[in-house]
Amino acid sequence: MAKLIQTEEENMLQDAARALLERSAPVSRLRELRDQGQTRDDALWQEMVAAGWAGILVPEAAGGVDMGHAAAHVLAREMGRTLTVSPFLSTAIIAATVLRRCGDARSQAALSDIASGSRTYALALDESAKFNPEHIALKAEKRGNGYVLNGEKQFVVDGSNATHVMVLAQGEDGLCLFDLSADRAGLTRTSTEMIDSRDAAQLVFENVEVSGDELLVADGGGADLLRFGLEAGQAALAAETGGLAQAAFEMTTGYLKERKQFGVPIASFQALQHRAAHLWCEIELTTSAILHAGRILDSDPQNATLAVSLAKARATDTAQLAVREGVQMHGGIGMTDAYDMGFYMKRARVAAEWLGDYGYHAAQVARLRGF
Amino acid sequence: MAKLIQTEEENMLQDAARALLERSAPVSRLRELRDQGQTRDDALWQEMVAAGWAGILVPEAAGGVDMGHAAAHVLAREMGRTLTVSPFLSTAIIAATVLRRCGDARSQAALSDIASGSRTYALALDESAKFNPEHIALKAEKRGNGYVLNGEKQFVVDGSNATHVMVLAQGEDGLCLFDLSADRAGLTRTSTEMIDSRDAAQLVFENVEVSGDELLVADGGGADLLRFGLEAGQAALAAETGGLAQAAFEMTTGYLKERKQFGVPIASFQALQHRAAHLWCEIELTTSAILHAGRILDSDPQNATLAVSLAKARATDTAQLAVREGVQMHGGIGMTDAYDMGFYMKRARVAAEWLGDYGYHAAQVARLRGF
Amino acid sequence: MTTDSGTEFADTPDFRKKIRAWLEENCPEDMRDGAGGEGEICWGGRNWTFASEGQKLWLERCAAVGLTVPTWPKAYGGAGLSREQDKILKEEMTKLGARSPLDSFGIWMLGPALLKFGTEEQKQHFLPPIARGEIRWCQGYSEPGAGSDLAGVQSKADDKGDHWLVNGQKIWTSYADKADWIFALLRTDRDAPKHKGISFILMDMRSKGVTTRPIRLISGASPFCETFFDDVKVPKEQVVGEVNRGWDVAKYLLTHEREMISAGGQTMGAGRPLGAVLADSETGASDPVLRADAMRTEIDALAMELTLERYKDQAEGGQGVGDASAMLKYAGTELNKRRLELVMAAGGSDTLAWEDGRAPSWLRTKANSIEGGTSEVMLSIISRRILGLGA
Amino acid sequence: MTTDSGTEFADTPDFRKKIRAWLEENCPEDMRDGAGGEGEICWGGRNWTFASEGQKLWLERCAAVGLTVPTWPKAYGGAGLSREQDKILKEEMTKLGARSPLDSFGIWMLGPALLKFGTEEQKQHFLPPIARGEIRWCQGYSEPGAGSDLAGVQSKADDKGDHWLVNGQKIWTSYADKADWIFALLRTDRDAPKHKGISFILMDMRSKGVTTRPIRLISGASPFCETFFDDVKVPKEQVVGEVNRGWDVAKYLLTHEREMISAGGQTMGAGRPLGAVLADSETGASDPVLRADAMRTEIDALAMELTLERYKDQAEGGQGVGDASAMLKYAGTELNKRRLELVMAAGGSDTLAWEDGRAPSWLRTKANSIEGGTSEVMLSIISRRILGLGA
Repeated sequence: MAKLIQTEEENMLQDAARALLERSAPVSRLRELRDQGQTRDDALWQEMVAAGWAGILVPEAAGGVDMGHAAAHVLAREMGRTLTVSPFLSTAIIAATVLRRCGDARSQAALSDIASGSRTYALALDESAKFNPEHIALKAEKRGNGYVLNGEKQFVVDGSNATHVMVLAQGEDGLCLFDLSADRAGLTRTSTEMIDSRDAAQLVFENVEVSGDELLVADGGGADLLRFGLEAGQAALAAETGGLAQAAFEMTTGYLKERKQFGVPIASFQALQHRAAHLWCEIELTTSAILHAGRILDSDPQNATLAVSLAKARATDTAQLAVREGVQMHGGIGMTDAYDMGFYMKRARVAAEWLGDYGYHAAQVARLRGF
Repeated sequence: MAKLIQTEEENMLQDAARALLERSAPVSRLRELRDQGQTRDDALWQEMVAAGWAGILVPEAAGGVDMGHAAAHVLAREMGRTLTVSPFLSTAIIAATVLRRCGDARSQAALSDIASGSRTYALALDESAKFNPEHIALKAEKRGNGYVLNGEKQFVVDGSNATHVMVLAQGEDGLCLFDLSADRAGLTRTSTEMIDSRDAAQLVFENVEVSGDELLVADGGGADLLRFGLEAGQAALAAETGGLAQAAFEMTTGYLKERKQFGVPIASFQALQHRAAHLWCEIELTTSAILHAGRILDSDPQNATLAVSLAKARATDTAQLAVREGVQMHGGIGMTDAYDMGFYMKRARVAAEWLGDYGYHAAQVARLRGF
Repeated sequence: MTTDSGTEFADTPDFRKKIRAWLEENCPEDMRDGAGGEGEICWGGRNWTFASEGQKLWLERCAAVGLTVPTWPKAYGGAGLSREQDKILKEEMTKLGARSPLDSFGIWMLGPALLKFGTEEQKQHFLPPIARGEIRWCQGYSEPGAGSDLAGVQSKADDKGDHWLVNGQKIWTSYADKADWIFALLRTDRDAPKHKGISFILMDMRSKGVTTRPIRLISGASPFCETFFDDVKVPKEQVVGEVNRGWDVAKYLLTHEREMISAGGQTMGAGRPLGAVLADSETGASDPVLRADAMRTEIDALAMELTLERYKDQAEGGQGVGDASAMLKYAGTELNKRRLELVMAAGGSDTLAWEDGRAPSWLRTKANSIEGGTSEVMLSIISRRILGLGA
Repeated sequence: MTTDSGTEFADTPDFRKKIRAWLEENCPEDMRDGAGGEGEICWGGRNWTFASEGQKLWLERCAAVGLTVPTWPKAYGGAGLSREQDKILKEEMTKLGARSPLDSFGIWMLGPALLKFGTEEQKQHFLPPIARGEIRWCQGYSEPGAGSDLAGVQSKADDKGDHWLVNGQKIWTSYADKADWIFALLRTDRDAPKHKGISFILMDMRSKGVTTRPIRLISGASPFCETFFDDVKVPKEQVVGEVNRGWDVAKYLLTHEREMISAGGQTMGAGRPLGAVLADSETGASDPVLRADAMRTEIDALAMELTLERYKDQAEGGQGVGDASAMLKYAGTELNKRRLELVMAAGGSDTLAWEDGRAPSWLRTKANSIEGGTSEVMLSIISRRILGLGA
């Protein structure tokens, strides 16, 4: 397997990504969007599209740059650092991974649309407050050559802004996955005001008619297909969350060096030093898990579950520690809305729940390690 | 309910106990016993008997001082401070509580023997590596007016030294509890070399014949009777463990003040200060739980389970933290056998397992708090 | 003094019976709902608008017999109750579901300070209006540059002969935008060592040169403000205690505040039992991570409750709690943070919408271990003053 | 130089094939059991008694071709392998289950120090006997009064013109009672700042005035000793590096040691998978506390393994690890402690008998975060040198 250090190519990608995001999507941009009641930044997305990010997992034949998951994680991490608002994860990672696996002409076209920026996706999966892909009630009934969908989805990240929705449903032969445009009769999308100021929606399907070729796999392979998409998403989300943790940590150590109390910089207090050092160790450990998940997804995606759950669990935990310590070590100013740390704390909480929380992924790890 | 502060009487008892134990049972005495391969200290026990400790829960009519559980906890805590080796918990707490509940003439006589020091007990309960009073396989079969016992017990604390054994068995109508002298035909006791240098044994019962009046309750009330004994024992063990934690903590802060590194006392390092302060807070919280358990056992023993499990869980956890921090903050010297901290660490581990570990008692608390 | 109120509690032998009867007779029906949320509090003050006729009546009736400040001396508007009687009063009010007639920083903070450090004149002048809910106070301690270093106060009061001239800025002044008066720590001697040049000064918020600006928190709108003083003239007699000895007053109140915050934190935390929180959660029963966290938190919360009880018993027994209040503050607030983390995790994505209401509570707890002395300051107090560790 | 060994690995292009063949041919059957316990180690030295003919043969055969110290230059008894080749060698040995032919502080610690700081003469003189397993070394750093303050060395070497006169006491000298020589930090200038007056000195343990006493640990007998120097005469040329610059050598070795200990801690920890530990436990499946702890520990252990791999990759890629080795030491040893706590809890009362064997391992891990630099020292190194925090 490839080494657990970034390649030269990945380093260059990182530099380019950081430059673009610091210019076009700093945390102040998130604040601006929030204050305007916006949850989308179309100009930014088009800039990402132009930089090839939308097509990071799209084959060159479909207009993508096809750089693989580890490279995508480099981007995700940088986005986590600045709390970037974009449909990158839902669209360029999850939807692209699923569509690529399908491999048919319709999916090829969808991939082209992703790479060109004319199509964005949301994954409609959760039906209750906790991630649980094995209990899906939304019903897909066969009618003629097509299907009729009935049911509800919640916590659909990017759900009110996306042009397309990938919907997990219970068919007669098990789980199936549909790919449909969001402007469908019978589909109501209600956006949720989320604490991290991003887009999420509740979706209600009332006799939504879909055609047969909007079903992504025909013969009960929905669960398998979903797994690839989910694991790609979970790993990228881990990378994003890792970037978030790193940035919150840097903001905190920066503050420790600058802030004075009792006549000295608070960085000189050993109790804070040791806590910061411990947090840094946690971040190092998590970084390894994230790098590893990227390598495995690129080299052996059939067996990536352990690596992915490990990365997601570690990233979730580390980020929560980073933002908790971040607020506490900043003291009062960290609690003010005028300071950015709160945005990190809120995003970390949302990231913790999305696509499975610590407990979910810990259980996956335990199962795969024989207990 | 009585207040959560020690009464004047309890304070006096504490002073007397500390004086006796510092004189006759300091940690150096445990070391001496260990080096001599001894697990009993008969002279010390007779001194305790003379001080009325063996009869702390025995009615005055049977020669006891009948001071109640909270007072017994004062003694137990002091014993924990010096890691005293004695059959106090098994005999004066668990057996005495059970016998007192029975209330018949035979039990009265047994209580007299306890108070006078002519009888000591061990509780034979565990049959596997984890405390589980609800899964008892040792069989009690009726034969004539008596019973025949067959089965094995392990981790019987004080099991090879006690003159008597209280045995939990599975009878035809459920759990039953026997009280028999240990020199019984068919009963083999094999002592275990325990890490904390105290007495524990494996007991094998092979067609052990017991008479009908050695059964403590006749009609399936064994579980109830046992519960009283166990809860009394668990609470006293919590008190002992709390004393252990306190002593380990004091030893550690003493060392922090005395030991110099880099030219200053290590007590001046803020990271250690904060960890010590945190540990002190944990000890304070645990102290409250222990005091409370004593008060409840004296005032409302029918409803003591929550209070007792709370105390045992907290004491277990706090003591483990205290000895871990104790060894670490002492550095190398804490790891040497020549220093006492290791004895505290070992006793804390044994106390953690005996009569139910943290997980067991945490589950009890959760159950009683509705989850 | 008390005969004119028509009732006499403090010296009554059969106190519980009397107080119960009085409450039954006087507490308006709509003040018996047991509510104690931020929105139901009666803060009083010049600009106070009563939420209902009942709220107004309840305040007036209580004030008339000294029950807005039950333990204060009758001479200053209290009922002169003993601790024991006060406890009984609280118990009976809880039984009836009676709301607190009046809450204020004047009652919690300034009152105790004046009772201990004030002149007889100050007590006569300032305490009764607090007891009657006529004047609402706020607290001006923290400054942007100071943080945990409370004694690092830079806002100054210069002695101009017949008045103080006050300039500077305070932060985290709760309800400064709604208060009538402020009690503040101000530097009155810039050459003295930092603890020795501070005075505890009272100011009318209507004074020329006082402005306030609310602070938005990560959890949303908050009662906190920034408060600015720009050449504010303050009469010389409005100093509590000696000039340049304001730190003594502040220290006394800090200990007092810690005990209150920790008790408050506990009440906040109490909210719904964790069992119910978990039972509602889809994974609460099956996820060992969540379940183990909940068990630990529940155990620690119970131990915390018992410790509050024990410390109260100690205080009543005449053994003061003193610096150990730092423990209540530290353990109570850290526990409360864990509790709300658990509420969020158990509630899953439902909690991520603002309108759900759990997220603001969760975010707000993060300030618990900062305000009123950070957890780090508490640990330092414990290690130095209780454990004797230090350089 | 190498033709006389009859084999030539270092320059061989098809290295894996050749090394596999050599191992197949030369490794005695009883050295192929994959064992690596403390009891199976071949330490070598003057008084070494081989456990079997196989052990003796295996050492001799490896030494003959430089494979006891594969990466050392051929000139000093090594095989001159590259890191990459060494990795392949280790992989092939693991495949075959081949034991390490020789382990020693000479190989791990002194060798690297001499290779970097030694004179040509010292290298020629000291390295080959280490490679051949003829001389066993021990390390004399710690002192009773010094602890984490390694540079606070008090044991002294006084310059007596033609020799050093050494007096003082070392502690935690592993296997000092079995070693032939010791490398020690000794104070050679008492007036210089404490880091500037220390020298790295080599001594024959047979010298007059050297005595040792084993230390019993809380976990039982241990390889650690106290070592006393009482007017020991040491030849002047037995200093490594410059006089009074011994701290440079020590620092170099400390980083080196940390990486090894953390890697070792990991291996120790690896033992039985936690899954198996839990599966054996009666309550492992049902107790959420135990289960959640095990999950966390397993997750952290996997992340630790990957981090070791990542750091190795970094080192090979030419990016050094440097101070980050403090992280490996800290995280690795703390993890190992948690792991063994879990083994004890899962095993219940069975683990409480000495003869069970789990308790000594558990107790022994408590030293992991003390020896080779405490966790506190590691955290300080990280915060100062990596994070740039500090006064």
